[in-house]
Amino acid sequence: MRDIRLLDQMFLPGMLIGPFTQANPGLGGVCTFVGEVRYDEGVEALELTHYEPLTLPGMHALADRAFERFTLMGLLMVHRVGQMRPGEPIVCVSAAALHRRDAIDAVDFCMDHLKSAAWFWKREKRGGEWHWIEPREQDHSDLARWQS
Amino acid sequence: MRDIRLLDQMFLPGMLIGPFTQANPGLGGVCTFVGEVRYDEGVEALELTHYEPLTLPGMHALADRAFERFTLMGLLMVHRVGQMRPGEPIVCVSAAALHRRDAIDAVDFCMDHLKSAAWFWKREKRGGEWHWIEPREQDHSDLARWQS
Amino acid sequence: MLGKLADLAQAATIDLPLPMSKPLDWEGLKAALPSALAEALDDPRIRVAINGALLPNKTKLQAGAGDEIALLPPVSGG
Amino acid sequence: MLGKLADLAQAATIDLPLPMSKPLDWEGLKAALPSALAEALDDPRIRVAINGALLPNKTKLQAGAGDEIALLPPVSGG
Repeated sequence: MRDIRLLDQMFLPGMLIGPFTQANPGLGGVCTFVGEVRYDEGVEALELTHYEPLTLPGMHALADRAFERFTLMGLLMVHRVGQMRPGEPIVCVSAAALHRRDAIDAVDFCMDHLKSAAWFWKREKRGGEWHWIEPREQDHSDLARWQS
Repeated sequence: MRDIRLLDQMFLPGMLIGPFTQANPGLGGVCTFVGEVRYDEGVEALELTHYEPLTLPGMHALADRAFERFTLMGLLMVHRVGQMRPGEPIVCVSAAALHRRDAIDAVDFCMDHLKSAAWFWKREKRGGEWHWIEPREQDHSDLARWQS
Repeated sequence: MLGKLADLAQAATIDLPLPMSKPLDWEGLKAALPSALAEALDDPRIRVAINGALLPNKTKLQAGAGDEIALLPPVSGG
Repeated sequence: MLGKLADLAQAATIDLPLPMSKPLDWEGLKAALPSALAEALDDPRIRVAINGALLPNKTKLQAGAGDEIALLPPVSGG
């Protein structure tokens, strides 16, 4: 079961994960990561811009690589775009597998790639003004973990 | 927020994870692993025995180590004991943190230790007869990953 | 224009009036854009896509009328 | 007795009638148990706890009346 989506509206991860788990009967384990917009000092809102012709195909290509690399029964990858407020979910990745190692590593792999290599541009609103967010060094070192 | 439990009745992970996430406002990410009893060929039921005076204190000690090792806001660790049928959840570990690496690694760490070093004895019912399950080699190599 | 480049251009999209006679190349594109934006484009981290397809080498750009050129700064990730 | 050892003992718990005069040691424990179980206990992977506390060295066991001795085979994990 494979479910890859870009959403421009607020979503509730619990509403996705229940049906996803049900859709993979016989699984041994399911690992889920949900990222939320942090309440960073002074941040009023976050906006994610994407470039439709690249972003969604890029997420599908990432899912393809996860299915090749890990033994998975299902993969859910949902990402918000548009404006979000602190506390709102921004990403939800869930992987179902017979064995926990595949499920956990697939989520780790997808998150590292979504955070550093996916076609999203992020800006924050502070004091009423928007500021672009540069890529973080940590994201690149996270990605390098998968290059073997 | 720390919630460590042994349960002798069926539980629904979704009923735990929602309140757990709510109980850690300001989190950046929450990672959750749910393990279910697999539909292995011919397995009718699984039984987990524990030794109360060691098992729950052991889970608390593991939680202590996770809080020492990772920067966590919250940790949920719930484990079933008693008889379970295929498809039922057996374990749920959820970690909330400011950063995804801590949340994901803490879940990975707790699962590896629960699977190989926690005070549980497991047997399976096949063809009406119970059979004890020996520790798996994979579990020990998983554990060795954390020994640095 | 995505991300920061949209601010430099003061717009998310720009229509370039092109002569139909020859395709638009990299130098032609820069000449047609606001100078602040054109200068930024030489940053090797900036990628270019035509009609949704990334160019392996942006300086080999060849675009015709109706093509969508996307100027992509480094991603900040999800 | 936990896990497989409960099967060898054919019981989860056994009450040992002890003389109150001296504590039960490791050899005394084995002598008091069914022989199939006693033989299994020398496996170095088998740990022993008294009243919920693991013994660093089971052969140094000293138990009195009312103490709960737990015989713990290797865990199969959760």
